[in-house]
Amino acid sequence: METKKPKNVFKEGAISSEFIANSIAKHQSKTSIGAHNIFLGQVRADIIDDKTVSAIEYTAYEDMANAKFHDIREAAFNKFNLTCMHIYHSLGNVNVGEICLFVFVSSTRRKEVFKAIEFIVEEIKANVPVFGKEIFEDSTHQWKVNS
Amino acid sequence: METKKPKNVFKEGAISSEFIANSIAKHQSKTSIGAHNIFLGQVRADIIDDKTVSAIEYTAYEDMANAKFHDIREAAFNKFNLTCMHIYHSLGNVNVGEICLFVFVSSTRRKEVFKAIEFIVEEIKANVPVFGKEIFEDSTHQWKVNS
Amino acid sequence: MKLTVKYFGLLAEVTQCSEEQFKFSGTLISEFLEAIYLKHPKLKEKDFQAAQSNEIVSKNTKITQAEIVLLPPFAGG
Amino acid sequence: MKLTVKYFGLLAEVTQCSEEQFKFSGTLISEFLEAIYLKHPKLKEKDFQAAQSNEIVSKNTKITQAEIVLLPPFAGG
Repeated sequence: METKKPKNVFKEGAISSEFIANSIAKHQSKTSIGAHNIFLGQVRADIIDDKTVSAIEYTAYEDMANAKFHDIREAAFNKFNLTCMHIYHSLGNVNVGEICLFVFVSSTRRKEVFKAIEFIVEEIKANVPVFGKEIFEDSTHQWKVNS
Repeated sequence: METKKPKNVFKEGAISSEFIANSIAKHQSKTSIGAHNIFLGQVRADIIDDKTVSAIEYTAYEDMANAKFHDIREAAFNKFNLTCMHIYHSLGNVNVGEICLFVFVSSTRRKEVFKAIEFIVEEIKANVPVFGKEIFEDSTHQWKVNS
Repeated sequence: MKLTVKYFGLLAEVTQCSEEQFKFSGTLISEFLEAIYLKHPKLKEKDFQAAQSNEIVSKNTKITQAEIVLLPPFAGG
Repeated sequence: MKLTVKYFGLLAEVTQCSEEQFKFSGTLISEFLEAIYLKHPKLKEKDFQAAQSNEIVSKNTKITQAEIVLLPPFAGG
Protein backbone atom coordinates (compact mmCIF):
# COMPACT_ATOMS: atom_id res chain seq x y z
CA MET A 1 0.00 0.00 0.00
CA GLU A 2 1.14 3.46 -0.95
CA THR A 3 1.09 5.68 2.10
CA LYS A 4 3.07 8.65 0.78
CA LYS A 5 0.99 11.83 0.94
CA PRO A 6 0.11 13.17 -2.54
CA LYS A 7 2.01 16.31 -3.56
CA ASN A 8 0.05 19.43 -4.42
CA VAL A 9 0.17 19.69 -8.21
CA PHE A 10 -1.81 22.94 -8.40
CA LYS A 11 -0.40 26.41 -8.88
CA GLU A 12 -2.39 29.61 -8.67
CA GLY A 13 -2.64 31.25 -12.11
CA ALA A 14 -0.67 30.63 -15.30
CA ILE A 15 2.60 28.67 -15.43
CA SER A 16 5.36 31.02 -16.59
CA SER A 17 8.11 30.23 -19.09
CA GLU A 18 10.64 31.19 -16.37
CA PHE A 19 9.21 28.49 -14.10
CA ILE A 20 9.59 25.95 -16.93
CA ALA A 21 13.17 27.10 -17.64
CA ASN A 22 14.02 26.76 -13.98
CA SER A 23 12.68 23.18 -13.95
CA ILE A 24 14.79 22.32 -16.98
CA ALA A 25 17.93 23.87 -15.48
CA LYS A 26 17.50 21.87 -12.26
CA HIS A 27 17.96 18.66 -14.27
CA GLN A 28 21.48 19.54 -15.43
CA SER A 29 22.93 17.83 -12.37
CA LYS A 30 21.14 14.55 -13.22
CA THR A 31 23.73 13.28 -15.68
CA SER A 32 22.13 9.89 -16.33
CA ILE A 33 19.32 11.68 -18.20
CA GLY A 34 19.55 11.59 -22.00
CA ALA A 35 16.06 12.71 -22.99
CA HIS A 36 13.41 15.07 -21.66
CA ASN A 37 9.88 15.45 -22.98
CA ILE A 38 7.70 18.38 -21.97
CA PHE A 39 4.00 18.80 -22.66
CA LEU A 40 2.43 22.24 -22.26
CA GLY A 41 -1.28 22.94 -22.40
CA GLN A 42 -2.05 26.50 -23.57
CA VAL A 43 -5.39 28.29 -23.36
CA ARG A 44 -6.87 28.80 -26.84
CA ALA A 45 -8.91 31.78 -28.01
CA ASP A 46 -11.66 29.49 -29.30
CA ILE A 47 -14.58 31.15 -31.05
CA ILE A 48 -17.97 29.70 -30.05
CA ASP A 49 -21.18 31.18 -31.52
CA ASP A 50 -19.28 34.35 -32.55
CA LYS A 51 -17.88 34.86 -29.04
CA THR A 52 -14.14 34.58 -28.35
CA VAL A 53 -12.69 32.92 -25.25
CA SER A 54 -10.46 35.35 -23.35
CA ALA A 55 -9.53 33.18 -20.35
CA ILE A 56 -10.30 29.95 -18.53
CA GLU A 57 -11.01 29.95 -14.83
CA TYR A 58 -9.92 26.60 -13.40
CA THR A 59 -11.35 24.98 -10.30
CA ALA A 60 -10.75 21.45 -9.05
CA TYR A 61 -11.90 18.95 -6.49
CA GLU A 62 -8.38 19.34 -5.13
CA ASP A 63 -8.33 16.46 -2.70
CA MET A 64 -9.36 13.87 -5.28
CA ALA A 65 -7.35 15.59 -8.04
CA ASN A 66 -4.10 15.40 -6.08
CA ALA A 67 -4.84 11.74 -5.27
CA LYS A 68 -5.41 11.06 -8.99
CA PHE A 69 -2.22 12.92 -9.97
CA HIS A 70 -0.42 10.73 -7.44
CA ASP A 71 -1.92 7.55 -8.94
CA ILE A 72 -0.90 8.68 -12.44
CA ARG A 73 2.69 9.30 -11.22
CA GLU A 74 2.88 5.84 -9.65
CA ALA A 75 1.41 4.18 -12.77
CA ALA A 76 3.82 6.02 -15.09
CA PHE A 77 6.88 5.13 -12.97
CA ASN A 78 5.73 1.48 -13.03
CA LYS A 79 5.05 1.36 -16.76
CA PHE A 80 8.02 3.34 -18.07
CA ASN A 81 11.69 3.58 -17.21
CA LEU A 82 11.73 7.20 -16.03
CA THR A 83 14.30 9.15 -14.06
CA CYS A 84 12.03 12.09 -13.15
CA MET A 85 8.46 13.24 -13.56
CA HIS A 86 6.86 16.59 -12.71
CA ILE A 87 3.27 17.73 -13.19
CA TYR A 88 1.84 21.22 -12.56
CA HIS A 89 -1.69 22.42 -13.25
CA SER A 90 -3.11 25.92 -12.91
CA LEU A 91 -6.02 26.94 -10.71
CA GLY A 92 -7.86 30.23 -11.05
CA ASN A 93 -7.61 32.53 -14.04
CA VAL A 94 -5.41 31.69 -17.05
CA ASN A 95 -5.60 34.05 -20.03
CA VAL A 96 -5.49 32.91 -23.65
CA GLY A 97 -1.92 32.20 -24.77
CA GLU A 98 -0.86 31.29 -21.23
CA ILE A 99 0.18 27.83 -20.00
CA CYS A 100 -2.22 25.88 -17.74
CA LEU A 101 -0.58 22.41 -17.73
CA PHE A 102 3.12 21.49 -17.54
CA VAL A 103 4.13 17.81 -17.67
CA PHE A 104 7.87 17.03 -17.66
CA VAL A 105 9.35 13.52 -17.94
CA SER A 106 13.01 12.50 -18.17
CA SER A 107 14.73 9.22 -18.91
CA THR A 108 18.07 7.75 -19.84
CA ARG A 109 16.71 6.90 -23.29
CA ARG A 110 14.28 8.67 -25.55
CA LYS A 111 11.84 5.84 -26.36
CA GLU A 112 10.50 5.94 -22.78
CA VAL A 113 9.69 9.64 -22.69
CA PHE A 114 7.50 9.61 -25.80
CA LYS A 115 5.29 6.83 -24.46
CA ALA A 116 5.23 8.26 -20.94
CA ILE A 117 4.24 11.83 -21.83
CA GLU A 118 1.24 10.72 -23.91
CA PHE A 119 0.10 8.28 -21.22
CA ILE A 120 0.31 10.93 -18.49
CA VAL A 121 -1.47 13.67 -20.44
CA GLU A 122 -4.30 11.35 -21.52
CA GLU A 123 -4.74 10.10 -17.94
CA ILE A 124 -4.90 13.69 -16.65
CA LYS A 125 -7.53 14.66 -19.24
CA ALA A 126 -9.67 11.59 -18.48
CA ASN A 127 -9.35 11.09 -14.73
CA VAL A 128 -8.48 14.28 -12.86
CA PRO A 129 -11.45 16.34 -11.59
CA VAL A 130 -10.49 19.76 -12.92
CA PHE A 131 -13.18 22.09 -14.25
CA GLY A 132 -12.78 24.97 -16.68
CA LYS A 133 -15.05 27.96 -17.05
CA GLU A 134 -14.38 29.53 -20.45
CA ILE A 135 -14.80 33.28 -20.04
CA PHE A 136 -15.75 35.11 -23.22
CA GLU A 137 -14.67 38.65 -24.08
CA ASP A 138 -18.21 39.88 -23.24
CA SER A 139 -17.90 38.34 -19.70
CA THR A 140 -20.41 35.56 -20.39
CA HIS A 141 -19.12 32.03 -19.95
CA GLN A 142 -19.56 28.34 -20.76
CA TRP A 143 -18.17 25.20 -19.14
CA LYS A 144 -15.35 23.45 -21.01
CA VAL A 145 -15.52 19.68 -21.59
CA ASN A 146 -12.42 17.66 -22.56
CA SER A 147 -12.63 15.77 -25.85
CA MET B 1 9.58 21.71 -55.97
CA GLU B 2 10.64 23.28 -52.72
CA THR B 3 12.95 26.16 -53.39
CA LYS B 4 12.99 27.83 -49.97
CA LYS B 5 16.53 27.99 -48.58
CA PRO B 6 17.03 25.70 -45.56
CA LYS B 7 17.32 27.52 -42.23
CA ASN B 8 20.44 27.03 -40.14
CA VAL B 9 19.43 24.71 -37.32
CA PHE B 10 22.83 24.70 -35.64
CA LYS B 11 23.85 26.71 -32.61
CA GLU B 12 27.37 26.90 -31.22
CA GLY B 13 27.57 25.16 -27.84
CA ALA B 14 24.82 24.05 -25.45
CA ILE B 15 21.20 25.19 -25.72
CA SER B 16 20.34 27.15 -22.56
CA SER B 17 17.13 26.89 -20.55
CA GLU B 18 16.71 30.68 -21.05
CA PHE B 19 16.72 30.15 -24.82
CA ILE B 20 14.02 27.48 -24.43
CA ALA B 21 11.95 29.73 -22.12
CA ASN B 22 12.19 32.53 -24.64
CA SER B 23 10.94 30.22 -27.40
CA ILE B 24 7.98 29.20 -25.25
CA ALA B 25 7.13 32.80 -24.36
CA LYS B 26 7.12 33.80 -28.05
CA HIS B 27 4.18 31.45 -28.61
CA GLN B 28 1.85 33.25 -26.19
CA SER B 29 0.62 35.47 -29.00
CA LYS B 30 -0.39 32.45 -31.09
CA THR B 31 -3.78 31.91 -29.48
CA SER B 32 -4.94 29.09 -31.74
CA ILE B 33 -2.33 26.83 -30.08
CA GLY B 34 -3.67 24.44 -27.43
CA ALA B 35 -0.74 22.04 -27.03
CA HIS B 36 3.05 22.23 -27.19
CA ASN B 37 5.45 19.30 -27.06
CA ILE B 38 9.15 19.82 -26.46
CA PHE B 39 11.88 17.21 -26.78
CA LEU B 40 15.29 17.94 -25.26
CA GLY B 41 18.37 15.79 -25.79
CA GLN B 42 20.80 16.02 -22.84
CA VAL B 43 24.42 14.79 -22.79
CA ARG B 44 24.76 11.79 -20.47
CA ALA B 45 27.77 10.97 -18.28
CA ASP B 46 27.94 7.44 -19.72
CA ILE B 47 30.57 5.13 -18.27
CA ILE B 48 32.39 3.07 -20.91
CA ASP B 49 35.21 0.71 -19.85
CA ASP B 50 35.51 2.53 -16.50
CA LYS B 51 35.84 5.92 -18.17
CA THR B 52 33.19 8.61 -17.75
CA VAL B 53 32.02 10.88 -20.57
CA SER B 54 32.48 14.54 -19.63
CA ALA B 55 31.34 16.20 -22.86
CA ILE B 56 30.39 15.59 -26.47
CA GLU B 57 31.98 17.58 -29.25
CA TYR B 58 29.51 17.80 -32.13
CA THR B 59 30.42 18.29 -35.76
CA ALA B 60 28.14 18.03 -38.78
CA TYR B 61 28.17 17.96 -42.53
CA GLU B 62 26.26 21.22 -42.19
CA ASP B 63 25.14 21.65 -45.76
CA MET B 64 23.51 18.22 -45.96
CA ALA B 65 22.32 18.39 -42.34
CA ASN B 66 20.42 21.64 -42.88
CA ALA B 67 18.92 20.18 -46.07
CA LYS B 68 17.81 17.09 -44.11
CA PHE B 69 16.38 19.21 -41.27
CA HIS B 70 14.46 21.10 -43.92
CA ASP B 71 13.11 17.86 -45.43
CA ILE B 72 12.05 16.67 -41.96
CA ARG B 73 10.22 19.96 -41.34
CA GLU B 74 8.36 19.69 -44.66
CA ALA B 75 7.46 16.04 -44.03
CA ALA B 76 6.21 16.78 -40.51
CA PHE B 77 4.06 19.72 -41.66
CA ASN B 78 2.58 17.46 -44.35
CA LYS B 79 1.90 14.51 -42.05
CA PHE B 80 0.62 16.34 -38.96
CA ASN B 81 -1.63 19.31 -38.34
CA LEU B 82 0.96 21.62 -36.76
CA THR B 83 0.90 25.35 -36.10
CA CYS B 84 4.65 25.74 -35.44
CA MET B 85 7.84 23.70 -35.46
CA HIS B 86 11.34 24.66 -34.31
CA ILE B 87 14.50 22.55 -34.29
CA TYR B 88 17.89 23.53 -32.84
CA HIS B 89 21.01 21.34 -32.59
CA SER B 90 24.33 22.14 -30.94
CA LEU B 91 27.70 22.18 -32.63
CA GLY B 92 31.02 22.14 -30.77
CA ASN B 93 31.40 21.30 -27.11
CA VAL B 94 28.39 20.36 -24.94
CA ASN B 95 29.13 19.25 -21.37
CA VAL B 96 27.28 16.46 -19.57
CA GLY B 97 23.94 17.67 -18.23
CA GLU B 98 23.64 20.29 -20.96
CA ILE B 99 21.08 20.32 -23.79
CA CYS B 100 22.24 19.49 -27.35
CA LEU B 101 18.90 19.08 -29.16
CA PHE B 102 15.71 21.15 -28.83
CA VAL B 103 12.63 20.17 -30.86
CA PHE B 104 9.46 22.20 -30.30
CA VAL B 105 6.09 21.50 -31.96
CA SER B 106 2.75 23.21 -31.41
CA SER B 107 -0.78 22.45 -32.56
CA THR B 108 -4.37 23.34 -31.91
CA ARG B 109 -4.94 19.86 -30.47
CA ARG B 110 -2.73 17.57 -28.43
CA LYS B 111 -3.00 14.33 -30.46
CA GLU B 112 -0.93 15.87 -33.24
CA VAL B 113 2.03 16.97 -31.13
CA PHE B 114 2.67 13.53 -29.62
CA LYS B 115 2.93 11.86 -33.02
CA ALA B 116 4.88 14.73 -34.55
CA ILE B 117 7.58 15.01 -31.86
CA GLU B 118 8.45 11.30 -32.03
CA PHE B 119 8.51 11.35 -35.83
CA ILE B 120 10.82 14.38 -35.94
CA VAL B 121 13.27 13.11 -33.30
CA GLU B 122 13.53 9.65 -34.91
CA GLU B 123 14.10 11.23 -38.32
CA ILE B 124 16.86 13.46 -36.93
CA LYS B 125 18.59 10.51 -35.25
CA ALA B 126 18.43 8.40 -38.43
CA ASN B 127 18.99 10.84 -41.26
CA VAL B 128 20.90 13.95 -40.21
CA PRO B 129 24.70 13.79 -40.59
CA VAL B 130 25.77 14.95 -37.13
CA PHE B 131 28.79 13.35 -35.45
CA GLY B 132 29.59 13.19 -31.76
CA LYS B 133 33.01 12.76 -30.20
CA GLU B 134 32.50 11.59 -26.61
CA ILE B 135 35.27 13.14 -24.56
CA PHE B 136 36.19 11.20 -21.40
CA GLU B 137 37.38 12.78 -18.19
CA ASP B 138 40.95 11.62 -19.00
CA SER B 139 40.78 13.50 -22.35
CA THR B 140 40.66 10.33 -24.45
CA HIS B 141 37.63 9.96 -26.70
CA GLN B 142 35.40 7.64 -28.69
CA TRP B 143 32.89 8.27 -31.46
CA LYS B 144 29.22 8.09 -30.51
CA VAL B 145 26.80 6.04 -32.62
CA ASN B 146 23.02 6.49 -32.38
CA SER B 147 21.01 3.43 -31.39
CA MET C 1 -28.15 9.51 7.73
CA LYS C 2 -26.92 13.06 7.18
CA LEU C 3 -24.73 13.47 4.11
CA THR C 4 -22.53 16.34 3.05
CA VAL C 5 -22.99 16.87 -0.69
CA LYS C 6 -20.40 18.86 -2.67
CA TYR C 7 -21.01 20.39 -6.10
CA PHE C 8 -18.33 21.53 -8.54
CA GLY C 9 -18.24 23.69 -11.67
CA LEU C 10 -21.47 23.76 -13.64
CA LEU C 11 -23.27 21.76 -10.93
CA ALA C 12 -22.58 24.40 -8.28
CA GLU C 13 -24.05 26.92 -10.70
CA VAL C 14 -27.19 24.80 -11.21
CA THR C 15 -27.76 24.11 -7.49
CA GLN C 16 -26.55 27.58 -6.49
CA CYS C 17 -24.45 26.06 -3.75
CA SER C 18 -21.08 24.35 -3.48
CA GLU C 19 -21.77 22.27 -0.37
CA GLU C 20 -24.88 21.36 1.59
CA GLN C 21 -26.14 19.01 4.31
CA PHE C 22 -28.67 16.48 3.04
CA LYS C 23 -30.76 14.05 5.08
CA PHE C 24 -31.18 10.71 3.40
CA SER C 25 -32.40 7.25 4.41
CA GLY C 26 -31.35 4.91 1.53
CA THR C 27 -28.17 2.88 1.04
CA LEU C 28 -27.24 3.12 -2.66
CA ILE C 29 -25.94 5.94 -4.85
CA SER C 30 -28.97 5.41 -7.14
CA GLU C 31 -31.30 6.07 -4.20
CA PHE C 32 -29.31 9.15 -3.23
CA LEU C 33 -29.58 10.45 -6.80
CA GLU C 34 -33.37 10.00 -6.84
CA ALA C 35 -33.55 11.95 -3.59
CA ILE C 36 -31.24 14.77 -4.67
CA TYR C 37 -33.13 15.14 -7.99
CA LEU C 38 -36.24 15.94 -5.96
CA LYS C 39 -34.37 18.77 -4.27
CA HIS C 40 -32.54 19.98 -7.42
CA PRO C 41 -34.60 18.88 -10.47
CA LYS C 42 -32.20 20.69 -12.86
CA LEU C 43 -29.42 18.25 -11.94
CA LYS C 44 -31.28 15.55 -13.83
CA GLU C 45 -30.56 17.30 -17.15
CA LYS C 46 -26.85 17.55 -16.46
CA ASP C 47 -24.02 15.15 -17.23
CA PHE C 48 -22.12 14.32 -14.03
CA GLN C 49 -20.51 11.56 -11.97
CA ALA C 50 -20.67 10.88 -8.23
CA ALA C 51 -17.54 10.33 -6.15
CA GLN C 52 -17.01 8.88 -2.69
CA SER C 53 -13.59 8.67 -0.97
CA ASN C 54 -11.87 10.25 -3.99
CA GLU C 55 -13.18 7.59 -6.39
CA ILE C 56 -15.90 7.75 -9.02
CA VAL C 57 -18.72 5.38 -8.06
CA SER C 58 -21.47 3.71 -10.10
CA LYS C 59 -25.19 3.91 -9.35
CA ASN C 60 -25.34 0.58 -7.58
CA THR C 61 -22.46 1.39 -5.22
CA LYS C 62 -23.28 1.35 -1.52
CA ILE C 63 -22.84 4.66 0.32
CA THR C 64 -20.14 4.15 2.94
CA GLN C 65 -19.03 7.74 3.54
CA ALA C 66 -20.71 10.82 4.95
CA GLU C 67 -19.59 12.87 1.94
CA ILE C 68 -20.78 12.51 -1.66
CA VAL C 69 -19.24 14.70 -4.35
CA LEU C 70 -20.91 15.45 -7.67
CA LEU C 71 -18.51 16.16 -10.54
CA PRO C 72 -19.35 17.61 -13.97
CA PRO C 73 -17.26 16.59 -17.04
CA PHE C 74 -13.52 17.10 -16.55
CA ALA C 75 -11.67 19.87 -18.37
CA GLY C 76 -8.11 19.59 -17.09
CA GLY C 77 -5.11 20.57 -19.23
CA MET D 1 38.16 13.18 -63.34
CA LYS D 2 39.30 15.10 -60.27
CA LEU D 3 37.08 14.61 -57.22
CA THR D 4 36.97 16.47 -53.95
CA VAL D 5 36.57 13.94 -51.15
CA LYS D 6 35.36 15.09 -47.72
CA TYR D 7 35.75 13.08 -44.51
CA PHE D 8 33.80 13.62 -41.29
CA GLY D 9 34.19 12.51 -37.67
CA LEU D 10 36.00 9.22 -37.20
CA LEU D 11 36.81 9.05 -40.92
CA ALA D 12 38.75 12.33 -40.80
CA GLU D 13 40.70 10.84 -37.90
CA VAL D 14 41.48 7.67 -39.87
CA THR D 15 42.53 9.46 -43.05
CA GLN D 16 44.15 12.33 -41.11
CA CYS D 17 42.48 14.81 -43.39
CA SER D 18 39.04 16.40 -43.74
CA GLU D 19 39.17 17.15 -47.45
CA GLU D 20 41.41 16.12 -50.33
CA GLN D 21 41.63 16.15 -54.10
CA PHE D 22 41.51 12.68 -55.63
CA LYS D 23 42.11 11.71 -59.29
CA PHE D 24 39.83 8.95 -60.44
CA SER D 25 38.82 7.40 -63.77
CA GLY D 26 35.75 5.20 -63.01
CA THR D 27 32.04 6.02 -63.12
CA LEU D 28 30.41 4.27 -60.09
CA ILE D 29 30.60 4.81 -56.33
CA SER D 30 31.78 1.17 -55.98
CA GLU D 31 34.76 1.93 -58.26
CA PHE D 32 35.53 5.09 -56.34
CA LEU D 33 35.51 3.11 -53.07
CA GLU D 34 37.95 0.51 -54.44
CA ALA D 35 40.25 3.34 -55.46
CA ILE D 36 40.03 5.26 -52.18
CA TYR D 37 40.65 2.04 -50.19
CA LEU D 38 44.00 1.76 -51.98
CA LYS D 39 44.92 5.23 -50.74
CA HIS D 40 43.43 4.80 -47.22
CA PRO D 41 43.33 1.05 -46.43
CA LYS D 42 42.03 1.70 -42.90
CA LEU D 43 38.76 3.07 -44.31
CA LYS D 44 37.87 -0.48 -45.35
CA GLU D 45 37.47 -1.49 -41.68
CA LYS D 46 35.13 1.41 -40.91
CA ASP D 47 31.37 1.68 -41.14
CA PHE D 48 30.42 4.64 -43.34
CA GLN D 49 28.14 5.86 -46.12
CA ALA D 50 28.91 7.93 -49.20
CA ALA D 51 26.92 11.04 -50.11
CA GLN D 52 26.65 13.08 -53.28
CA SER D 53 24.55 16.26 -53.63
CA ASN D 54 23.40 16.00 -49.98
CA GLU D 55 22.00 12.49 -50.49
CA ILE D 56 23.26 9.11 -49.32
CA VAL D 57 24.12 7.01 -52.39
CA SER D 58 24.44 3.25 -52.87
CA LYS D 59 27.47 1.50 -54.35
CA ASN D 60 26.00 1.18 -57.83
CA THR D 61 25.13 4.87 -58.08
CA LYS D 62 26.79 6.78 -60.89
CA ILE D 63 29.07 9.63 -59.87
CA THR D 64 27.58 12.85 -61.22
CA GLN D 65 29.20 15.43 -58.95
CA ALA D 66 32.77 16.57 -58.39
CA GLU D 67 32.36 16.15 -54.63
CA ILE D 68 31.95 12.87 -52.72
CA VAL D 69 31.42 12.99 -48.96
CA LEU D 70 32.13 10.05 -46.65
CA LEU D 71 29.99 9.96 -43.49
CA PRO D 72 30.50 7.79 -40.40
CA PRO D 73 27.46 6.66 -38.32
CA PHE D 74 25.22 9.53 -37.26
CA ALA D 75 25.09 10.66 -33.62
CA GLY D 76 22.74 13.65 -33.65
CA GLY D 77 20.56 14.50 -30.68
